[in-house]
Amino acid sequence: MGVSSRTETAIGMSFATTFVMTLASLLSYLISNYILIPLSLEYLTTMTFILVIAVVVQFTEMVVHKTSANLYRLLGIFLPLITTNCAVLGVALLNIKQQHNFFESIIYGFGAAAGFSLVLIMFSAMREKLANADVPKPFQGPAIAMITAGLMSLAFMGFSGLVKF
Amino acid sequence: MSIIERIKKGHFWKFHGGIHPPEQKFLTNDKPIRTLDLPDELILPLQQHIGQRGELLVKEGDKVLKGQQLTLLSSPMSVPIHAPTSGIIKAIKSSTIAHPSGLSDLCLFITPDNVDKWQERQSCEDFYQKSPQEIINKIANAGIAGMGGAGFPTHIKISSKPSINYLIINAAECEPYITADDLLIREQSTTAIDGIKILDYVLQPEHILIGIEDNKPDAIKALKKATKDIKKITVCVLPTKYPTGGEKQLITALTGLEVPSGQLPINLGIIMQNIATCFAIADAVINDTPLIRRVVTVTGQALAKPQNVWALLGTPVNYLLEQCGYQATKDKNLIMGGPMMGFNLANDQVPIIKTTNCILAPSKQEVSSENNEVDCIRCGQCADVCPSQLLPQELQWSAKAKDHVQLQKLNLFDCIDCGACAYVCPSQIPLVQYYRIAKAEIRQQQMLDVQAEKAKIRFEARKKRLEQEKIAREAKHKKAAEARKASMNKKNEGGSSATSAVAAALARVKAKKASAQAAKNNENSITEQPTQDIDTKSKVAGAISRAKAKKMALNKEAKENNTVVEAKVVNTAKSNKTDKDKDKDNDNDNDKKARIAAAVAKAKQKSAQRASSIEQKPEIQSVVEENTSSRDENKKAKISAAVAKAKEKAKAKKLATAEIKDSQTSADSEINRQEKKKIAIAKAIAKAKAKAKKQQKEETK
Amino acid sequence: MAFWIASSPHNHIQSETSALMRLVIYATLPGIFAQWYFFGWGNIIHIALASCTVLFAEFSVLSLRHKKISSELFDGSAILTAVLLGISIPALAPWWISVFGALFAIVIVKQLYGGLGHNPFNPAMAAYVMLLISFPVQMTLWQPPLNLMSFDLNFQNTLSTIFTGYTIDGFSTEQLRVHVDGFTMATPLDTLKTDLTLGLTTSESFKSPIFGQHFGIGWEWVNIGFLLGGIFLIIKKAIDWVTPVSFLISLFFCSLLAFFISPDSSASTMFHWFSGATMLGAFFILTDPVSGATSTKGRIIFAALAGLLVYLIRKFGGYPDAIAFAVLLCNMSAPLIDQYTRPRAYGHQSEKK
Amino acid sequence: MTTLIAIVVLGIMASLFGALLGFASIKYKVEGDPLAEQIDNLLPQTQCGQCGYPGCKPYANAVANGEAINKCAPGGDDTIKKIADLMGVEVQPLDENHDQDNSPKVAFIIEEDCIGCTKCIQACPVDAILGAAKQMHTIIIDECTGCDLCVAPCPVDCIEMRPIVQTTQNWQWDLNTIPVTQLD
Repeated sequence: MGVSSRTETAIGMSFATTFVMTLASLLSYLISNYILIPLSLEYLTTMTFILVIAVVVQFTEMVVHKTSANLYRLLGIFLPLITTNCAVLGVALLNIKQQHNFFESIIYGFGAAAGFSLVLIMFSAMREKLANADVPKPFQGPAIAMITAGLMSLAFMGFSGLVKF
Repeated sequence: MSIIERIKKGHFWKFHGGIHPPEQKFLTNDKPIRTLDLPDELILPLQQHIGQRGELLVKEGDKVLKGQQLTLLSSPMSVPIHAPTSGIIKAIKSSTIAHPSGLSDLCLFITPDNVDKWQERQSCEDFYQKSPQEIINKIANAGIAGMGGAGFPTHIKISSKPSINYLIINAAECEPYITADDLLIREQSTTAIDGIKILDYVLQPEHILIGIEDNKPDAIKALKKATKDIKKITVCVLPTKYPTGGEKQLITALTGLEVPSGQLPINLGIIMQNIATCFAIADAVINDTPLIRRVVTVTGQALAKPQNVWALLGTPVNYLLEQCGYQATKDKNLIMGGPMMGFNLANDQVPIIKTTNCILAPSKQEVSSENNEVDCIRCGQCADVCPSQLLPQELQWSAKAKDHVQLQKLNLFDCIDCGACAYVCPSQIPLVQYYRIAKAEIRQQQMLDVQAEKAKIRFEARKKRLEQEKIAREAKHKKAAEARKASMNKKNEGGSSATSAVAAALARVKAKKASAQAAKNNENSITEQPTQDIDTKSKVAGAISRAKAKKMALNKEAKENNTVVEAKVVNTAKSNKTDKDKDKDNDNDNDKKARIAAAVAKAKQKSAQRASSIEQKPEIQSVVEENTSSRDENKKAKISAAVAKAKEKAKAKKLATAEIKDSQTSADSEINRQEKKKIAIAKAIAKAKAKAKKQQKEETK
Repeated sequence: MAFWIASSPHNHIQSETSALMRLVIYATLPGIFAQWYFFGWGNIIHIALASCTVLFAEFSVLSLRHKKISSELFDGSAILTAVLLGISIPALAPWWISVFGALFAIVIVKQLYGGLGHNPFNPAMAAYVMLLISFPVQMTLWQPPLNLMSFDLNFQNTLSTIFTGYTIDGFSTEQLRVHVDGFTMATPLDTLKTDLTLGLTTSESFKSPIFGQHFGIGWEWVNIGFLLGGIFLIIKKAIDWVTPVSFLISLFFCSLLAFFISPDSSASTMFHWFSGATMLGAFFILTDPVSGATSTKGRIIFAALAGLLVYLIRKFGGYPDAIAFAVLLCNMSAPLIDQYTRPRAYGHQSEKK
Repeated sequence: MTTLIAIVVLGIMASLFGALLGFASIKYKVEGDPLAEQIDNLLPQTQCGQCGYPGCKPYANAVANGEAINKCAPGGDDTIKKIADLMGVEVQPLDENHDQDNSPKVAFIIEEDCIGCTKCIQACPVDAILGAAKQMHTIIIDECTGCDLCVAPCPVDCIEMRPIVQTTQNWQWDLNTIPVTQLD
């Protein structure tokens, strides 16, 4: 919602998220396979992953701040909030659950992030268009954006059953 | 060269988009150009073109001859105007001008004496005798500005001179209804071609292309006949499509080149002139006839006799309509220019100006006045017809949302206002209107940004200056305090009285003012730091006079007549000053001060003059005296002299008030130092205040 | 005496949006006729139902929003939505399907976004997708073509079925769908898909009576009807030829490619062209300018993407026909496509060349 | 035992990550705050001081440090909106204390009444008033920002703010004067 009102920020956010997700799935894979499992500390998985994700996000934030102050400002509070994006943790956990190997994990993380990015960017482009639309007063802003998101998910239902395995 | 080969073969390029509105040229293109009788009154707006208006040379009641120059070519971007006939200048006042806004501007009203007496003319049969510069000057003085629509001063266009590849003569006349150029070519092709020859001589282009649409067969024939002996000139017959006559579109159609955004055709080595302008050039150079008349298509189905006419500049539109048999309807719909890009007139007293090529009086059926705008359905037809390949509908969305950043990203400023998009729009959205508003808004925003930037710089310069001043002042204060202490001690011995204290305070104030003035000089030198030569000085002077002029403009409505006289005064004053400029280069500080004094005095004299113009002369003298006397003396002396002089003047009382007030401020700062003085000064202040109040009251009375 | 002041240009081509919309509606007639001929009255009843609903919905919303009711209500766009929806709904679907769909299309997909010109999604297709997902049973109540039916389905029977679920004689919708041979009917695409999952090859599947001599009895004629209407629109310059052509070519290549790779499990290209709602989508839905891409280049990409998606979903997806989904997905990407396909404006050097 | 291992492992990991972040924070340190500069660019630069700060730059600095964004009267709602966009905060209406019309104006000295006190010159933040002591002053219209700071100090009330006159040069196409139905 916050970053998807403009394509520019959405693209920035997408890159940040992709970076975080890929890196997080990589790290979590390593940690889980080389630290937790040997030490039979699987029950700590979720906790460790949260730690990993938080670190990666912080790191990303610093990098973004350094490399593109403008983007940093535009993303604002939403950059650290990637931490709470369930997709990130979900991907990391799913990686473990589905017993992906190292490369599968990375690709899985990257793929999920790419999908997220695509939707985010599309959504932002739509919202830019909507900004000029003559939306009734009570539905302006987030309301119509939510409706749009709903319609988008309708459309994505078309892909159901697409993956056979 | 492939381009020219291609042109010779008659293959041209296509520009994107374009439309084919009903031409309606048959209304007027079968009748010869009619010469009209003199109207009862001619209204000449001082500004008829892009740029600045010239300075007025005549005043009310003057008798002028036909062709007499009325305004001065004062700045490069100005174009003089000339009397279209002999007669008397009845009035100089503001009146509605030919501008889409329907606003008023300063106009000359000439009552013709029906003698139509020419001023002396020197016709020049062989212009090759003259130097190109002479010809350019001639064109400039003949008041020729582009006659196609925009009215860009011609002499500027042709005096920029890198190597010119193409001189393009625009005879496309793509707007519906208009046949003025068509008829002009048919009837005056020789003169028009002479004009092209003159341009050829001045510009030395490699090729000359005449772009004309194929819906004017007679004109094409005439042009071909007239140019068949001239190898350089190619008559290029283009398919009819609106807006072929647009500058950029014609260039693309003829040469395949595109004018880069934000640049002028000259950057591609191309110069374009309208065919009517060529005719005017020839008339000016060969016959010494300034631009005082033009062909105007008076057309539309609300007219009984639509026809092309030779209209003197300044002819009111209603006279033209009358002559062409206008049947007025209840809602008058008059369009100056063509139906695509012309604008509605707010009243029919508007005069014909240099850029007016058509007066359209359509019937209700021809031009629908209804507006059935509905929402855009993004059908994209506008994008298909846009000659600039923009996305009109996206522009429209952004314009409605006032998203200026996005508008600029979508290249709003490459829009040429041609109206093709609005023409085809099935939702009947007045797209051009939205763009115009958006453009104006963006332009204003940019102006404000520039202003803000300027203000910022000035503010920062001032801050810096104030800081420096403060340091200087502190130093001075220290010194003064010490001196005072010494003197105070003496006085204390003798026993102090209130009056002497005030006197001392006054003296101090004077000293302080002197230092302040000195600081002011410094400040001037700070603000205009590096080069303290005449240039900067004259800039200051220029700024003052500019400010004056602006202010006068503010006052204008009320005091139209005064303005002219005042302008003259400014001129004389200015010339005084320039004389002075010559003999003083050395003493910068003094010089500057003298100048400021002069400027201020000038202003004062003006205000005085407004009250009564009798005192004018002695005042000027006094100013001159003041300047000359002050020049050689040192600062302090000068100020005291000035003060003295000021005291002599009628406003002495007022000034005294101010002085006491000043003393009050300065005294304030010293209160805590001298306990004893305090009471006395406070008393003085109270007194002064009371006095000041009283005087103010009197003044307001 | 008043002086009329208006902004230039003062001339106008005098075309109107409503005329354009009317033209499009006329162009659907051949297809509707074919539908009527082969499948009976069902779709026409649905179109009528949907039209009434949209007019009512449009009227309510417009009056709520204090807009110009007369001009916007009859600009034809709402009716067009109703027609498109009515065409796509299975003929024997219950009445509330089309009513509900039409309400959804107008109120949520169109008017909530501000009405004509502002909706990012095609209302008819969004409504269709919504119906398909929410009421999969009712939305797959496809009947066999009339000549394959074991019952005589006249106007009254259809009407009764739509409103009550039973014919006048008391047969249920399920019974109606039963084929002469006793099979339950589905669309050709459905049949093919089911057969393929059952392990049959394409040629084996084509033996099923629904395919008739060519690709499916009735369906090919319906498609041809819409094709004719579409060509009429292109000739009238009401729609841009780029979109349908690009879409059909894209679909053609996708299916051709698949056909070459495995002819056994892929339908022929012509089958894809003339079955389902291909032609309707190509000429009437994708060309909807409001929810489509703007520039020519954008339209090519837009339609080609639609073609690809249609094929993917038809071939691999869980839904037999994919036009609606593909259209929505493309609608979604249209703004993005637009942003990256802006034509080079005059006097701006293209950066890529 | 396992608990101990868990604590140790987590501790090691945490310290490792901590070290990484610390390293990153040094390596990717960002100097300066460009925000104030950007805000300053959005302000109208009238230097009017109506916000309670001596000029636009100080206000920009203050906004960057958390001052309310709705104190710039000359900029009006447009400026507030821009700053809000920049800062990523909600748009607020103009501070009530400053509610006034912000149509463009310039100061104008009524020359008959001017006594040449130079008080306005001292007040002008952009040096747009020209004149010397006991000489009549005048405004350089091009430089005047319309801040009206010179009005108050004038002892004889000879300065007034006048709206900028509309001429063909600064005229804008206006939807209101031309009957164009606007749809929203």
